[in-house]
Amino acid sequence: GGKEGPAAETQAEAPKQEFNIGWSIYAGWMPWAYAEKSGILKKWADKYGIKINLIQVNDYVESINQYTAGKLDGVGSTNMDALTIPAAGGKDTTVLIIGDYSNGNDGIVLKNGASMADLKGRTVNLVELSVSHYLLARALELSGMKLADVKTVNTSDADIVSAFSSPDVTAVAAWNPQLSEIKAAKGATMVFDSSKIPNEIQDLMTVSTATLKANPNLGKALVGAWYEVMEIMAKGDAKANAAIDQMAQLAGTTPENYRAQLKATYLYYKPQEAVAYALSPDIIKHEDAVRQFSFSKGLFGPAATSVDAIGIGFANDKTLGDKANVKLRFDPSFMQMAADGKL
Amino acid sequence: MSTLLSFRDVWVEYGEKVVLERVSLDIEEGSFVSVVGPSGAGKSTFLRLILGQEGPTRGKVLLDDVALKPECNPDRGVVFQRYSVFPHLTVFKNVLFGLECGAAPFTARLFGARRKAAVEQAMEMLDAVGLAHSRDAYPAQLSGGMQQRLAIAQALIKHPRILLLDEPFGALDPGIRLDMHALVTGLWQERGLTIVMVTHDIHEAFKLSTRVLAFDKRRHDPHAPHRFGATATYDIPLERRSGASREAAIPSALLPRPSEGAQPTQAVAIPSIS
Amino acid sequence: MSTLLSFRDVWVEYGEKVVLERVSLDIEEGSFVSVVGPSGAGKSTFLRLILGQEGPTRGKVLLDDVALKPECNPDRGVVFQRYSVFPHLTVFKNVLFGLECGAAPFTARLFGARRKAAVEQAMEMLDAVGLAHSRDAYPAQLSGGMQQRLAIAQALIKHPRILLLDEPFGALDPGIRLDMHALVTGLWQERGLTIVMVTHDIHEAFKLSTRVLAFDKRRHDPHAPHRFGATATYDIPLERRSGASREAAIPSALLPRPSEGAQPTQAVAIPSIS
Amino acid sequence: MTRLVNIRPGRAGRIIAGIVPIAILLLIYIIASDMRHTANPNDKVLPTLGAMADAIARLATTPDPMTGRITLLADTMASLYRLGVGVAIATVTALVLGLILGVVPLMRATLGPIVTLIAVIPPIAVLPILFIVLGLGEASKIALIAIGIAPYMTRDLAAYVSGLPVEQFLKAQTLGANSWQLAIRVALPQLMPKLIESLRFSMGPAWVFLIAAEAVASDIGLGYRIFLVRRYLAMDIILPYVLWISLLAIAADLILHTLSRKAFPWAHGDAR
Amino acid sequence: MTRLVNIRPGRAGRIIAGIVPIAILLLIYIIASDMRHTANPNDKVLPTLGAMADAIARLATTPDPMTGRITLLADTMASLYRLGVGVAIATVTALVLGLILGVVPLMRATLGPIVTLIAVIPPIAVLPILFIVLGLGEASKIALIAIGIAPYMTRDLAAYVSGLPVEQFLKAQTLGANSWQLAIRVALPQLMPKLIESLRFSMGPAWVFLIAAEAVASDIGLGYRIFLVRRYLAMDIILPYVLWISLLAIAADLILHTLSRKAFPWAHGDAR
Ligand SMILES: Nc1ncnc2c1ncn2[C@@H]1O[C@H](COP(=O)(O)OP(=O)(O)OP(=O)(O)O)[C@@H](O)[C@H]1O
Ligand SMILES: Nc1ncnc2c1ncn2[C@@H]1O[C@H](COP(=O)(O)OP(=O)(O)OP(=O)(O)O)[C@@H](O)[C@H]1O
Ligand SMILES: [Mg+2]
Ligand SMILES: [Mg+2]
Repeated sequence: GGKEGPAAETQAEAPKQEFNIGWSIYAGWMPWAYAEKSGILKKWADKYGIKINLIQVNDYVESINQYTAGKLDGVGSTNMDALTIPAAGGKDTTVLIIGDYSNGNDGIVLKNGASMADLKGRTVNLVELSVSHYLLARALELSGMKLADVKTVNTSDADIVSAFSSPDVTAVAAWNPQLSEIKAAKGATMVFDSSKIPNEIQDLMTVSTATLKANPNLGKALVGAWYEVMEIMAKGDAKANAAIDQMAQLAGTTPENYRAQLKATYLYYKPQEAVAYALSPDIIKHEDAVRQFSFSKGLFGPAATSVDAIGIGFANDKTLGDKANVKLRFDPSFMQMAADGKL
Repeated sequence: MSTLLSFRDVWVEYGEKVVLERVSLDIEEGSFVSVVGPSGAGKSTFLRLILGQEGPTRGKVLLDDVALKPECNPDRGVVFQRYSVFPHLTVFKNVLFGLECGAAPFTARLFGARRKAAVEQAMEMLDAVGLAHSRDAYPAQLSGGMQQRLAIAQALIKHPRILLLDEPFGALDPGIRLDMHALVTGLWQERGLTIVMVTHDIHEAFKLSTRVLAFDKRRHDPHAPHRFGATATYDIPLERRSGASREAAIPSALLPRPSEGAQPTQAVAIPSIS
Repeated sequence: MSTLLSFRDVWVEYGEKVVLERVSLDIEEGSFVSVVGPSGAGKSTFLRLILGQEGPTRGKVLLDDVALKPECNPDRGVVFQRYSVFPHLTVFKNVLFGLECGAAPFTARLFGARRKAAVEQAMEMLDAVGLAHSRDAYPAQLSGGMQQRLAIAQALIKHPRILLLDEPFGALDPGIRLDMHALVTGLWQERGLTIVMVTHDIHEAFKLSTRVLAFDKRRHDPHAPHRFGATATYDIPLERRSGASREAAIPSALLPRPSEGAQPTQAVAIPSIS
Repeated sequence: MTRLVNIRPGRAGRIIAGIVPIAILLLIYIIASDMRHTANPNDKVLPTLGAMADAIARLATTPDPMTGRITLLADTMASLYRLGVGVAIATVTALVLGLILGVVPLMRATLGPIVTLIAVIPPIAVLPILFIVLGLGEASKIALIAIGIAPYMTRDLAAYVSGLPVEQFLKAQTLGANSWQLAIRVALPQLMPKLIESLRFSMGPAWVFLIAAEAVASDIGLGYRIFLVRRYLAMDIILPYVLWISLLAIAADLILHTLSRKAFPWAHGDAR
Repeated sequence: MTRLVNIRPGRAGRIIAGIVPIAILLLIYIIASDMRHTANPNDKVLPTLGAMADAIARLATTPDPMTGRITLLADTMASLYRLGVGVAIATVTALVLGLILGVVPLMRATLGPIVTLIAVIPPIAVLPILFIVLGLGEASKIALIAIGIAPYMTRDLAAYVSGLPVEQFLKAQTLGANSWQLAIRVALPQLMPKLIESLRFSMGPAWVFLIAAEAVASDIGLGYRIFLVRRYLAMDIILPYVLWISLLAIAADLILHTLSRKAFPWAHGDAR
């Protein structure tokens, strides 16, 4: 049960050889697709004597749900969804890699409007209860408004571009690649983007804590593969360009479009940077903002009576919320190994 | 009596297949013509020509010396073996239907005094066929005989000059058939109708009508049975006969089994093939 | 001849409605029993009891002095007015069906020598009913009369002791009806069958059978017509009669119209109501 | 021994026999849910019956603090409205088109092929076009339902009308009926029970399209709620909602069936 | 003047009449697309025919540099495989269940209610559950198609079998048939043409479910591609894909229709 914490689950899980890792198409997760296609992932898996199946899921939420239901051992997730879906569902989850934060990849776009002030009273189309919703809440907060000042309409991410083409839609909050299409439309103005709230929307690789405890090799292989791709991308040479072109192709878009998305993504190319952030007090501040929003929208479920109901663990035993019910753990130790070259 | 309908060298072909060939005959006003013949001989096709459901491939069908338009019209009423009444209307409304259609082109409904007059007319008609007591039943609740009575009432309310019957009693039990014979004969006499009836039952044909047409192929190509069509091979006038003498007029070739019925004692009229 | 079937104070009720009441009678082996009566009198219900399609509400139906199980079995063959043959099988396969079912419980198909024997038997049967030339046609391609011949062939191939016919010729043309009469009479005599036939046609009943049962209600409550059931109100033996004498035995009450046919000149047998 | 095909359970027997498999399914669920909750008390995938009851009681009785409306009720009303309007439009369209296509050979030749083409286009594949043309409001949701089911219904009804015995049309013409009267007095009334039957078959797809439309862009509705709470895997809400939709669908089917029996007795009597 | 209902265009007339509305629709599209491109040369909503032809030529001829496969071909194969397997499973299930439910009254009483319950659950609403139970592989996509159409087909077939004239079952029993023989020799062969008809009606929903499943979890397939490029509003790919799906659907329908006519001539002859 919950009071015994992860220890009980750890005992339940036996070491295994094969792992399923889910991901969905998004600028910050395309390196995983490249890692697989280029054989880098297999190389690292072989090195640790395991097999890793990378499974593409078209619908992002479905990938998180699958992970929560236990069908996947790990999944590419944002910090907010990792908290509100698996962690809130009692699935003890470890953040293995802090890949990037959205640095403009999420934004709010208006028709016939130039600033956040013009948003007041409008109807905003967005994926409700997603990072877009969070972005909107933060944007309103920073502009001295509240969520109650706008009306929201839940709109599927696949259809948000065509939604914006419709005359009766005048405000949307979206992420890339949809955001870049929306921005490009005639008469569209982006009035807020995630670069104004750095590090609050993070793209992570999360894995089941129990699985990771029983199979530390999974963590090592994933982190090793990830930072090898990061190294290739960071070089900026022909190989990096080829890799990025391939990622664009895998994302179903043009290299130019994908590069534009990457620009709005602050990738922690070097493990040291990510570790430094994970150890800093900022991370606690950022996660606190996310959990406050999530709780206020009821995303912790009907049983949660306070924002502290679900604990979030950080390096050096720091926590937010219920220490006895820590379900989301930022664990920089594997990234540290990469930084130390010990993989 | 005067000639009402004339067939002038009429051919009906469906693609390669010749169904009727060289049919030339006149039908007089007030006559009761029965059409007999083997299955596939084109009896229904002949009726369809008069009805206007289709036109001849060659030749002409004249009504009052005017070429018939290939379209059904209220001057020719029809009763089929099945599907002759509307299953969604009660007995009474089935009869009223014809009056409503004629009088109200757009709504096909009558109101007020006109409706009252129509209702009376319809009730009289139902009385005439003995269905007044079933006025609110749906056809599915009627027996086969009652359905055919209804179909006749429905057709007669438009006062057609010609009533076409395509095996109207084929699906009825013998007892009920007798009733229907009496009914049709009575109506025919009262109303001065011209009736053309297709039947499989040779005795029925000879019992009821003033003239019997037998359709059959005159020529036969065993290798291509569709090459030749049928025509009226016998044309037997019966006006002045009655009772047993009628039965006696049946040519043996028309009887279903030679073991039964009378021998051909009379020379039959030569079919009027031009 | 010995008693084959016995009805002992049989009642059939559907909920409130009494269809048959106090039916008690014996049917002898080798007899040809016709059942007549108005619509709804329970003629088909009577047949269903013998068939085993349903059981009596009260009383007993005995076959060879053993109570009948309410289930159809090959010792009783049946021909209905419609739906008696399988539309998806050719003529030949319709007849073969019974042989296959009996011989191969699981596959319901025969192979090799057994199939050859069955095929021969089936062809003989088709010959007997005059359908050998149509062996590969589907039922929809046959005329109504041919379909009923097929149904009879199909039933007889199992050598049933009793053949049940529910208005088998009701949908046929008179000419074809005569053929069928000859066929059934022939088969009945050749094969020593016991036949129970329901018909609407009183003349047919008196022409073909050795005994005519007329079903009707004996009591009538005009306010609750369903309260009383029908039973055999006339039970007329005809074994030793023939031809015109048969027709003469028809009680006038059974004739469809009093204006037609013979007068009741003979005292009729008293129905055997216990 | 009685043959298997001849064993006919009575009324009580049928009810018990029908309940058994459903009860077994329920039992399997309870056991599976219990197992998952033993392993993880916060499990979201298979909520306990109690949790579902709580969730649904909350949604069905407590007004939403933001809107002041009772969520389940508001969702149901919104969805039923869309479904009702969409189905009504489809029904009227199909009736009119089916009648025209069935009665007038010339129109059948003209419009038949394009109706077939539209019928085979999977509507969810063209959703973007629908949004662009009709906007994101109620119109596009209603249109998806209508476009989703109308072509099928139209073809079904047209086939039915052209399958009516030709004798009826001939007879009506000998009774003086013109083309219009043939349509409204011969074909239309006979089409009505078939329309209801076609509608009953189309209700399943109609619900699917409603949910699909609400999943795409909405702020209220049964499908909206299911796809919204899917974001945090609130199966304790999803499952009762699915059950509720099923009950609504069964109720709609019963209503249509009863309506047809009451309104068109001639179509349900024993055919001769 | 000939009544409207009596005008019957000939063969050539029918073809021309059928093409006209489709041509008009195409023309309207071309004009609308042209107008939008005049206003905004980069318009994505209504791509020109040329742009669509380019896009589809690229997808249909150039192998994907990464996988070495031709995208359109690979998508089509993947989708047809899923559709084929899903429909096959549904067909077999519906045939077996429909036969059992139709022939054996006891089984109808037992399984009828649960089949009805499953039939009314909108499959899209339970997609999350399906993926959780069956994972993200081919199984769940195939299952959505099968679950989406099998209950309807089952009910349709069961109703057909229990509607067969009781005389046939009685007759067969008097010919010595046992329950099993009734099922396989009387009911089954007569069910086959109805099965194909039911299948033809179910192909539309089957495509919808295929696309819905591929939209959620997939990395190849026609539905996947449509939803992938939907994010960029790449109508130049979406529209040809939709047209392609429609053509596949029409082809499938024609094949099934022909199959039925060839295999079961007795079911298509004139009924007496
Ligand atoms: N529309 C048509 N196209 C092709 N052939 C047709 C058509 N209508 C009738 N026939 C053929 O024409 C022939 C005559 O048909 P018709 O119905 O007139 O015969 P009938 O004498 O009425 O036969 P029955 O006694 O069986 O009713 C038949 O061989 C039939 O198949
Ligand atoms: N399963 C049933 N449930 C209720 N009533 C029934 C049932 N079967 C028959 N009946 C009724 O029993 C009565 C007798 O029916 P039956 O079919 O035996 O009459 P019949 O003499 O064969 O009539 P017909 O000459 O019309 O065939 C009818 O009133 C009929 O409605
Ligand atoms: Mg004919
Ligand atoms: Mg009967």
